[in-house]
Amino acid sequence: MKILEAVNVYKYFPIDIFGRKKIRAVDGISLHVASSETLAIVGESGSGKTTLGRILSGLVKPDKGKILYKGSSFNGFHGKVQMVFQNPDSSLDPSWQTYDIVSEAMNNRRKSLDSVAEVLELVGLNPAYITKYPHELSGGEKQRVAIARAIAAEPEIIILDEPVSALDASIRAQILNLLLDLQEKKGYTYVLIDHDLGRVWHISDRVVVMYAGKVVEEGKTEEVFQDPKHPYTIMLLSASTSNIPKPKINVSIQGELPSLINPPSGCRFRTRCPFAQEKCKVEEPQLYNVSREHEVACYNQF
Amino acid sequence: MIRKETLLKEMNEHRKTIRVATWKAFKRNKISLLSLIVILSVSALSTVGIVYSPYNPYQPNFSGALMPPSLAHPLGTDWLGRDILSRLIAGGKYTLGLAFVAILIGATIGTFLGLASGYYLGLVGTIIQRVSEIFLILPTLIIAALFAAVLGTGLLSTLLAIAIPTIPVYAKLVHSAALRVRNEDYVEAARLLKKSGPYIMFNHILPNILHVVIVQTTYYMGTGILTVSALGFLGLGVPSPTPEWGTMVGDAKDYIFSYPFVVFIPGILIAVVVVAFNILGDGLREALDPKLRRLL
Amino acid sequence: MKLLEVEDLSVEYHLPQGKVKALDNVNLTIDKGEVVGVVGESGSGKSTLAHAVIRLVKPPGKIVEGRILFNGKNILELSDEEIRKIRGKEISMIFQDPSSYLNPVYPVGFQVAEVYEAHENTNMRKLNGEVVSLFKKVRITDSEVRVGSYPHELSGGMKQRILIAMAIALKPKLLIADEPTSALDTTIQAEILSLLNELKEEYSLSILFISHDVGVVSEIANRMIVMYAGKVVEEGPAKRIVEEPLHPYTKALVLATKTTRKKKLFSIPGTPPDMLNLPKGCPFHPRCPYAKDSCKEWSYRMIRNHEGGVACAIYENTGSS
Amino acid sequence: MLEAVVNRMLQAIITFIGVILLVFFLIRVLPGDPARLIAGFEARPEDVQNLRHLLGLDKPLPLQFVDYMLSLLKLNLGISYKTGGPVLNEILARLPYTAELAVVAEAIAVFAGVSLGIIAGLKPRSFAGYLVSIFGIIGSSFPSFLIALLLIWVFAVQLHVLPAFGAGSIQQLILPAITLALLLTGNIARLVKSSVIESLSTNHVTTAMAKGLSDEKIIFRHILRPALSPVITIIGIQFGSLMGGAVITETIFGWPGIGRLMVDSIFSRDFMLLQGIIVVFAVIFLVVMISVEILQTIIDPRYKEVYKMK
Repeated sequence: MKILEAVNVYKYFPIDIFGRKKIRAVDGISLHVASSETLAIVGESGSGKTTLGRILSGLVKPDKGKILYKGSSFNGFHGKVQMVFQNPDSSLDPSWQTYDIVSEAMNNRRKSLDSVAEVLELVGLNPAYITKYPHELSGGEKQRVAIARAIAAEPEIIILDEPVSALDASIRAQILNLLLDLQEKKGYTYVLIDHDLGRVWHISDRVVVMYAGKVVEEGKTEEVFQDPKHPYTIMLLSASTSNIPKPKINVSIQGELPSLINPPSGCRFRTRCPFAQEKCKVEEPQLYNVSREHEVACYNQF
Repeated sequence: MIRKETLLKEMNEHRKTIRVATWKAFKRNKISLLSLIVILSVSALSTVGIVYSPYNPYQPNFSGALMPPSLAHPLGTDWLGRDILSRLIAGGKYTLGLAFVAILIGATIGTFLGLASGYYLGLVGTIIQRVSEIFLILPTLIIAALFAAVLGTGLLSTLLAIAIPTIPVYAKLVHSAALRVRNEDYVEAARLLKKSGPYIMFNHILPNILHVVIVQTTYYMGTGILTVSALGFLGLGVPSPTPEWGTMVGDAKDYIFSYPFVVFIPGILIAVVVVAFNILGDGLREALDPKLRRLL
Repeated sequence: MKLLEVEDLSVEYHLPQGKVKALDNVNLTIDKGEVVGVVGESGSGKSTLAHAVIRLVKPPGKIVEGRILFNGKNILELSDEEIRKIRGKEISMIFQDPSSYLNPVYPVGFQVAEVYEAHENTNMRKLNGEVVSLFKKVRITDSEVRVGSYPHELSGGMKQRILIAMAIALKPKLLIADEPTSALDTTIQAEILSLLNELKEEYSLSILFISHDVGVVSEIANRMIVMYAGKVVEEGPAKRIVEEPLHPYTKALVLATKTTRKKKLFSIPGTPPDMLNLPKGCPFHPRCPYAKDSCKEWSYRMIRNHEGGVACAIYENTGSS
Repeated sequence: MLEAVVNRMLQAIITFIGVILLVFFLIRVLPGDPARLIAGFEARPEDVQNLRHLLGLDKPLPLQFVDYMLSLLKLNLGISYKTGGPVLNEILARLPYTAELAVVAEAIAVFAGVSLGIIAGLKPRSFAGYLVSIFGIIGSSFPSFLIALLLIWVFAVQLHVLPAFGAGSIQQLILPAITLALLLTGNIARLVKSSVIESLSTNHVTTAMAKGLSDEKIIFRHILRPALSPVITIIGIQFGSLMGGAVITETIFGWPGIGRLMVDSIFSRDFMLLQGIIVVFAVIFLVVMISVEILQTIIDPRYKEVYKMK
């Protein structure tokens, strides 16, 4: 069942006062998230994946297109989508104690010491933490409190924006385990935004690969990782140092993400693509199905 | 099972620790502590001055004019034989009182405008900021003089002349501080929890920029006193014979060649109080700096 | 042939809240042409180590003990002028966040040319050609144009290449790389790593490579050192450490990267140590799944064999050679 | 770049119109009738009415404003109520005095402030460090009239080395210029000091050290140059306090500049003149601000980006 859906969404950010120059952060994207699955959105920094995450959460209104929650479009916030942010230092109000932070997410009826303690228990913190201010917590503990706040709101969907990137290596595993655990217990739907393919391989069911504001490949994680169809996906896979399936062909890395103000004509990846043809300059490849649940936007076939 | 009562108590206890630590950090700086004492005692004297002063501050006594400091008149007498100490005590309510009330009014209005324009970035915010910029083009003293010119000299016009130019200063300051906080993820998280704009403004943004406002207000008290006395000195503020300190200096300035103490005593008192406010501001800035919390 | 020998190095930071021992009796050697990786989390002292080797520890930090022998000379005993001559020429350094390590108000070409100026007294004007060819060496496209660019006009990867160009300009013997890829995208990281690998061959560079990421270090290092709370806890060939880590902490670091689909990762409890209040005995014992009571009393000791060592009580009774 | 400058100019013109609007309506909307004020409180109502008509004050306010704006385009600031001469001429006659005073004071302040700030920044616990604090306290906390009177007392009354009043000779310039400079020096010195300290701890200084650059080059190229860019900004910002200070200083020293002209215009209820002076202040201030911003982009290339983002 599709729980959240983006239908052809666009988001441009103007950067001069006349609004002539715009960063085309999200440039016509459609995707869906199924109930209780983990959808990963991957791409380099500047690919627009964070903006897409914010659009899905409702924090950013798309210029064009719709976000559908259980099939109907919504305006404003409904509390069913919560978010866990990348930077633990910024995600908790420094003048609030843990109790206040977590109970803020609860409605007045449920707000009580017991229910806050219960939620803290779920994220692996003992009740004594309710007195603490954010500056008294370590990075991992802050992230646990942030997760506690998200689940205290009784969401259905949690958007995880690089949830462990800012944490120390030995803490990352704790948080990832916690997230898997919570999903198992509560059946949350996750949207994981991450640049690390190891983590995506580890916890996601489906993956969307973004490049310069567009989706270039989408499908079941196993299928995309083991049989990547887009040269950009192949490039990302070969660059990773994590132990994930290595692609059969090697695409050497070259160049950097193009400017999103003046993206290249045709296929946006062509400037870095070793297989680019004349056609790629002229016409933009559209997503097509290579198998039932695996789509790619490329003229080449691997 | 949770020890509910103890936890709740601990939470409140713990809330106090930040206040206690801030006070300790402040106390460590002896000079700012001294400044606080200076400010409190001068304010206390000025409050007393509303009902009592050793001599009548207005009553001339020509036989005892321009007497140097003595036991009877610790700070001497002026050209009309009025006791300078009594005049200073009675004048505090004008110089300090006017600055205090005016800055408080200006700061409160300015803070709310800045907060609103920092959170609601739309048209309202832009208008508030543009109007503030227009005010900020002109130096405070010149705007104050302009108000004095239009409204005439007197208590109320001096009050307005100080309070109104203060509004845009705070609107601008709070606006930029609020903008920084607004982009923090915890504000986004609150929006995802369906919280309203005013709720976020008062519960998440204001508490985190309050230290900026407090420190600025301490500094601005000094600026306010300087403006009140400068207007008084120029004859555009509280008119003589009211013993507003700046007016006292202005009225006495011709005696600088023969009886300099008549000029310098009120002048130096102004300087001492303003210095104290500025040092207090420095001390508060250090003690209230949220970065310090990490070190506690 | 040993290029760098660090012996019993200790660095302390005197902070308002107390004293922090950022490095506690650290020993380390680097041979000519060798790449040594230092792995640890934030606060483990790895970055302090990098700065100490080139004597750039800033107050409130202070080197309190130890020797750093570079080509047999103790760096800590050199005069300021002597160490200045070594910096940038014999030992050079690249950093984590390339943006802040470049001066925003000068063109990048100028900043690279400064290295020549500092050590060879060449006139700046004559250096353009050398800088351009250096830019080509680190694979910067449009090098002729790029020498005139300002840092804010360049991407993170490009800036890191410029810092690398600066570092290799005078063909130094030792390159210290302090988390050179942590701030970059995976794709750019892979390129920087392959560039460093290439330069290492060409210049027979020795590299001290600091990172929090075991995966990245194993791509480039011959030997690896694992640090925890200012101490070296394990040392040995990179391949061995990744394949059979000995110290429980190393195990945790390595196993945390072994992702298997949808399975729980091996994880250790607790948080990185508070450097102001280190636990007694082995600093890792509060988080260690194998900790015994005796670990609270354990005093630091490295059990060595010919190719490395481990500092853990578990291996003390097994009679490891 | 050109587009950015044009943008900035447009913004400045809008702000400028805003300032005129503010001053214009303030003078007319607030209680107090210029015609009544000029004629005096004892004047007969008919006389006041006549005067009002003569000055165009009986027209609707917006129309008056349009009239004023149109005459501004022709560089006509109106007629002084008191002297009957063009306001612009009155101002132009006084402007050179204020300019002389301001430029000399600013030059002293920049020279003293920058050198003290640099020394204090490199060695915070030195004598220069304490001097910076003292100048800072004087500049931010002493009423300008007190500084002026203290200087007069020391140099004119006690030492008899400098004249206390008047304008025309260099000796007469010294005291007022020092008074104004004292208001500014502390701020500049404090700012330079803190930006040198900040600059010292930046990562690119670490890079410069790691390169093996000599200490002199590190200090001059990598510490001082970035540290000095805020000085230009503060010169612009201080322009306001300079003008405020000029009002007091010129009054005390009998210096015939526009600061004193302004005080005189207030006392003589010459609102056309007062309005004109403030308009001129605003123009000068905007010109200073824009020049500062342009200078800033030349010195620090990052500002170009900031420009584009505005």
